[in-house]
Amino acid sequence: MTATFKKSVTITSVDKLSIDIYSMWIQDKEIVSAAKPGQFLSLYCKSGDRLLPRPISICEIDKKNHALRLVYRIAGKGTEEISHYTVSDRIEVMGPLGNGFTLEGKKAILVGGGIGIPPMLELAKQLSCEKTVVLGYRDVTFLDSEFIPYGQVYISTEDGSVGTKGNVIDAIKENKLEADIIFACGPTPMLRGVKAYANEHGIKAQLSMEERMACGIGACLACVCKSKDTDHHSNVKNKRICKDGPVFYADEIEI
Amino acid sequence: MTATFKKSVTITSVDKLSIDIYSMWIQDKEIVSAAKPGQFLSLYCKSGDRLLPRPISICEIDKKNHALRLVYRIAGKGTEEISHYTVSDRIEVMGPLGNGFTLEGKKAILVGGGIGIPPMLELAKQLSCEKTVVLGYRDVTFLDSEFIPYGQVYISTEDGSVGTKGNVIDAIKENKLEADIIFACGPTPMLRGVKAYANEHGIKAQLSMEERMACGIGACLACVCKSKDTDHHSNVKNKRICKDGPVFYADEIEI
Amino acid sequence: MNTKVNIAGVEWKNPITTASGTFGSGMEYSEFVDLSKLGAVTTKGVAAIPWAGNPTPRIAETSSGMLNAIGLQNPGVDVFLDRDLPFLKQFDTNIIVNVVGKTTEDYCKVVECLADSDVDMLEINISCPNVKEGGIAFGQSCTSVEAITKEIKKYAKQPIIMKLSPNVTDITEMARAAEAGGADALSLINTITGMKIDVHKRAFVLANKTGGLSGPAVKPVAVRMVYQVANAVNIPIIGMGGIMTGEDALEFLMAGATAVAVGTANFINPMATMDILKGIEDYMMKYRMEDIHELIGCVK
Amino acid sequence: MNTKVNIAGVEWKNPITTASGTFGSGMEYSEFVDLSKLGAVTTKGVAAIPWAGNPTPRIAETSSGMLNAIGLQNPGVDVFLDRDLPFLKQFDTNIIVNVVGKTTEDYCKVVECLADSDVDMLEINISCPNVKEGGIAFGQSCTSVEAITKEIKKYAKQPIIMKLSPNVTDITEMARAAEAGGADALSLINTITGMKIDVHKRAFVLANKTGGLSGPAVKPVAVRMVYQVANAVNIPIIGMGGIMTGEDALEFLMAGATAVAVGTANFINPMATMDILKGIEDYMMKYRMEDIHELIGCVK
Ligand SMILES: Cc1cc2nc3c(=O)[nH]c(=O)nc-3n(C[C@H](O)[C@H](O)[C@H](O)COP(=O)(O)OP(=O)(O)OC[C@H]3O[C@@H](n4cnc5c(N)ncnc54)[C@H](O)[C@@H]3O)c2cc1C
Ligand SMILES: Cc1cc2nc3c(=O)[nH]c(=O)nc-3n(C[C@H](O)[C@H](O)[C@H](O)COP(=O)(O)OP(=O)(O)OC[C@H]3O[C@@H](n4cnc5c(N)ncnc54)[C@H](O)[C@@H]3O)c2cc1C
Ligand SMILES: Cc1cc2nc3c(=O)[nH]c(=O)nc-3n(C[C@H](O)[C@H](O)[C@H](O)COP(=O)(O)O)c2cc1C
Ligand SMILES: Cc1cc2nc3c(=O)[nH]c(=O)nc-3n(C[C@H](O)[C@H](O)[C@H](O)COP(=O)(O)O)c2cc1C
Ligand code: FES
Ligand code: FES
Repeated sequence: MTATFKKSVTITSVDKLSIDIYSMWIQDKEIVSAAKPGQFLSLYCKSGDRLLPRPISICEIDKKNHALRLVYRIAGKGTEEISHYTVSDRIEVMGPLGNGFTLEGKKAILVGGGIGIPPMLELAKQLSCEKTVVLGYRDVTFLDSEFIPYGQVYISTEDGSVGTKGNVIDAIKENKLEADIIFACGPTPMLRGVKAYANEHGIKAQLSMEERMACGIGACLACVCKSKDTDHHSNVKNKRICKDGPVFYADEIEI
Repeated sequence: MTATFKKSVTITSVDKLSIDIYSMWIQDKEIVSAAKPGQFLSLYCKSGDRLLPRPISICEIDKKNHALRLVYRIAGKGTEEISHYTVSDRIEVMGPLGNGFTLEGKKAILVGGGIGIPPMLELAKQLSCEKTVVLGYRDVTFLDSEFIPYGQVYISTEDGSVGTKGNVIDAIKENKLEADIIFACGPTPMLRGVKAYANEHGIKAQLSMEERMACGIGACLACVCKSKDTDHHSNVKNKRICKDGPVFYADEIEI
Repeated sequence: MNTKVNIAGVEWKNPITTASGTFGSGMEYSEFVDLSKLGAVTTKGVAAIPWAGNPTPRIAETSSGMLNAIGLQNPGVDVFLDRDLPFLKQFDTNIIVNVVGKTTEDYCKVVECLADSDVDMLEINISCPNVKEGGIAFGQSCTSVEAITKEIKKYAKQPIIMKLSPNVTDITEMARAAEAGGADALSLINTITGMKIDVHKRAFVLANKTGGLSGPAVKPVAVRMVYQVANAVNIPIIGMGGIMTGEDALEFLMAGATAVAVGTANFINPMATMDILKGIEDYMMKYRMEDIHELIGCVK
Repeated sequence: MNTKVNIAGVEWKNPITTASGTFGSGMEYSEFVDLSKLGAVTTKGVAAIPWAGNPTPRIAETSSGMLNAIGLQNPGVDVFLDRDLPFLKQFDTNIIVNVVGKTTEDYCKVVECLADSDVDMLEINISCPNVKEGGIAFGQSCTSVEAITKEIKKYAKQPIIMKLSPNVTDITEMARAAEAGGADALSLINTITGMKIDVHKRAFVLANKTGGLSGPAVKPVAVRMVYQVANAVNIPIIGMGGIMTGEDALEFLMAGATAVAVGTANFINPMATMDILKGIEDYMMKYRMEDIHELIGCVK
């Protein structure tokens, strides 16, 4: 069992990456020592009327400086609140949570869609095999240049303003990318597309899933997804995204 | 009708006066122009679970700098939150509220008890007649030295550590203070004592009252006190502290 | 863009009114809000004779809510007619009087006194949890809801809005009973009975022990009840309970309310009614909606 | 300082348990809390067979509260006995199993299966608002509360705690019915039915449309109901609903609860149970109280 911590940590840097996308580094020795790509943190708001945690993926891990990067989009009141925090402010977090990606494969495609892109960055850094990166956006890109050191980066945009016009699968096809494994995080329709693509090509896929969470540690059963087989823990065809995921093999789950 | 404003204002100075007593200056042209001694402001918390205003008396008015001073005690979660605000933070306020003291009399005693002391300071500054000041504390004093420019200051403490041992009435009696009017703000037992004393001596008294408030402007009827006669507005023997007060003549109300 | 709604034959220029008891008779808030911009002003409860209300403390703060036990203090219907109604008539808005009583006769007396006045609608408060007699007692059984509605309808010349209590097992039964009794519209929710204890004083915070919970804390319960009632009756609903923003109001409209009332929010922001109206208008603009009726009951 | 309480013959080392459904079977939280320091652990609802629960989204945030419509997903009583019970037995605490069913027979089957196990108490959930059959339906009429309590008592070897629903007109009637049926203790409140609408998607946030409201938002309602019930029955009460701090727990004890359960707070602070216990102990220290019984029901 990996260690999980609930504590107040210090924000050491804040950047606005795009119109509603923010990047933030936090510092904490314990959490950072335990953190792996694909895991996430639960962030807690200060406003007393917002009780539930905001799950945010780990975007980068800097073990040397005990620092960890989170990149998030303002999606509602909680992330809006967090976007006002500044350097040296403290924030209550729990983590690292979930299982993270399993580092495997010889030739990988890392697929990130929209706000599912951040967790792919630390994965790109840690995954030592041959790899290409495919990033899907609606229009404005972010974080894409930071992937360049780790592999060839392909981009798709819905409006075609950058890269392939269409979605990430269109980009994979257009660029005839090959792999024995796909790692993906993004909106459900994208994950569904990746699963189908992997299936078709007989390759493995690890998908990072999303659902509304309360406990973040597997106790409340809020965040389940449908599993193909009866799950060992639940004894029904449900898996807990926070605890058994967020990363699942595509063939374990129904999406 | 005096103007009332609801707005966000800037905090221009913050001081800790005592273990749990804070002083804060805020700046706003409109509110300060309208403010009178004995009136109060409603302060609103930032934490979204705390809805109701915290009524705080005006302690000093600096018309030249459009500034206004509030002195408050940490009494619960709201004042605790406000005590963390720092210079240049903004705070949502409504005011000035209530009627304030009527400046009158030839020889006045200004009586403040505990956290009822702050509003007496601006009154002391504006009241031009002959006056003495009587301040009652449990033990540790605060704000007392600031009254010195405006009149002789007498102190009572419950434990006798400073001035008269006992309450403000004990101090008035011990020092044989005379007056044709008493202005008072403090806990209800003190106001009751002042009313009785004024009655005995056949002099007027203006008392500043306290009650839990919601609207702060006379609409919700949360903050009433009992009046001697049927009140013009309520058509029953109730007066609204926020709107018809907080200052009442002692003989208007039952306490 | 049309924001007009029609409640029981009365046209409102927009779906916003004030929740009874949170807006006095409009006077105090008129310093902050142009009352002519409201669909309607709903007054504090008015009784046949002046009521002194409960002892203080009458309110307490709770997480995202507040408890009140005002106890329906009011100057009585005569003062209302002589002073408050002429004041309200200066504005181009509908006037809804919230009616309270201790007995059915009390209610009917107020309704009669107002029958020939310039009041546009009557809201019958059979759901106040803070008075010993009357109030909520009338609102917690189907038979009494139907009976009092029927009786009041005999005296009323204006459309009757029955204000329902959330302190019931099945709100749809009460709604149907009111409809069966002849109610022209319904309003809900009144407050939920609650209590707060001061653990340091080891005493109730409210002099009345219990009070009515309002504010954002109750919104999910209110939206649920409005949805259930909208699917149970054929008369229009005025929804309320914790509306602080335009989006909150939209939840009630989408759940099936034809109009909404703003209560506790006035205490936090005296311009709340106007901000909420603007929020609705901005939403309609953003999603290019021509008519507010496209929103009413659109979530099934 | 004595913090021991006795609920229906079972001694708890302190008055703190976990609210069913918020603490799994203790496993996940045991990383944060030494379960031996709890008066009791109350498990997620356990049914006769595995239940898959509702579709997602199953939760939504509301002001100072949350809605859940988990739908009682659980692995069934067999897995509970084989896996979860042995885990819990490692700790020096009482084990309370929350029992759910769709029919009276279902409930009785679970109770029978647990009769000879090492479970200390059974909490019968007749108040879940999130399942189509059973659940709350049993908890909203006096006759059915009394009937199911009686029936379950026939099979139970452990003390029975009937868990009451707040979604009723008069909670004291339900409490008296449970007492008449032979309940050994009561727990309240379960969640209040609520709804949230996503105005941008124009859809319910929860797949189940409605969910149960919990958290600080409901605390005033919960304290009120505990107070009412404590004054209506002679069996002990486990109070819950929005307890986040020691002071919150004290409100329930002072209102008449003999013990308290911590639910939603666990999600915000996994150490909540321990912090709350410490809050109570600090309070007793501050006011020089020797025995927690000085607090129970001290506000009248
Ligand atoms: C495992 C995981 C990893 C994530 N990683 C990231 C990331 O790296 N960057 C990023 O920007 N976003 C990420 N998200 C989505 C992020 O959690 C939501 O955008 C965020 O919680 C919205 O909060 P809010 O207060 O702004 O919105 P509100 O709508 O005000 O939130 C209300 C409630 O709904 C929940 N909620 C709303 N949207 C989502 C959502 N999409 N997923 C889960 N809960 C939601 C909130 O947590 C909160 O409890 C992740 C989600 C999960 C489950
Ligand atoms: C007209 C008036 C003038 C005041 N002037 C001052 C002042 O200058 N300095 C000062 O320190 N205090 C003053 N008070 C008291 C001050 O309002 C309370 O101490 C403060 O509201 C407590 O808030 P809290 O959040 O810390 O306490 P909490 O207990 O958390 O507050 C909960 C709720 O109760 C209300 N409340 C609690 N105590 C009081 C109280 N004594 N009076 C009114 N409402 C209360 C709060 O406003 C809030 O709505 C004044 C009160 C009134 C009515
Ligand atoms: C201080 C206060 C006084 C109230 N007085 C009345 C009243 O006189 N008559 C009535 O029908 N409802 C009364 N209510 C209930 C409100 O009209 C409304 O139903 C309830 O507060 C829910 O709306 P809100 O959450 O927006 O406040 C009162 C509520 C408050 C907070
Ligand atoms: C996610 C969640 C799941 C719940 N599951 C159950 C359950 O299985 N059985 C039950 O009796 N109550 C269940 N409840 C209700 C709680 O036990 C408790 O009665 C309620 O949440 C009020 O307490 P709180 O405000 O402290 O959470 C659940 C509550 C939540 C939030
Ligand atoms: S959030 Fe509680 S089980 Fe996943
Ligand atoms: S606070 Fe509303 S009338 Fe005084």
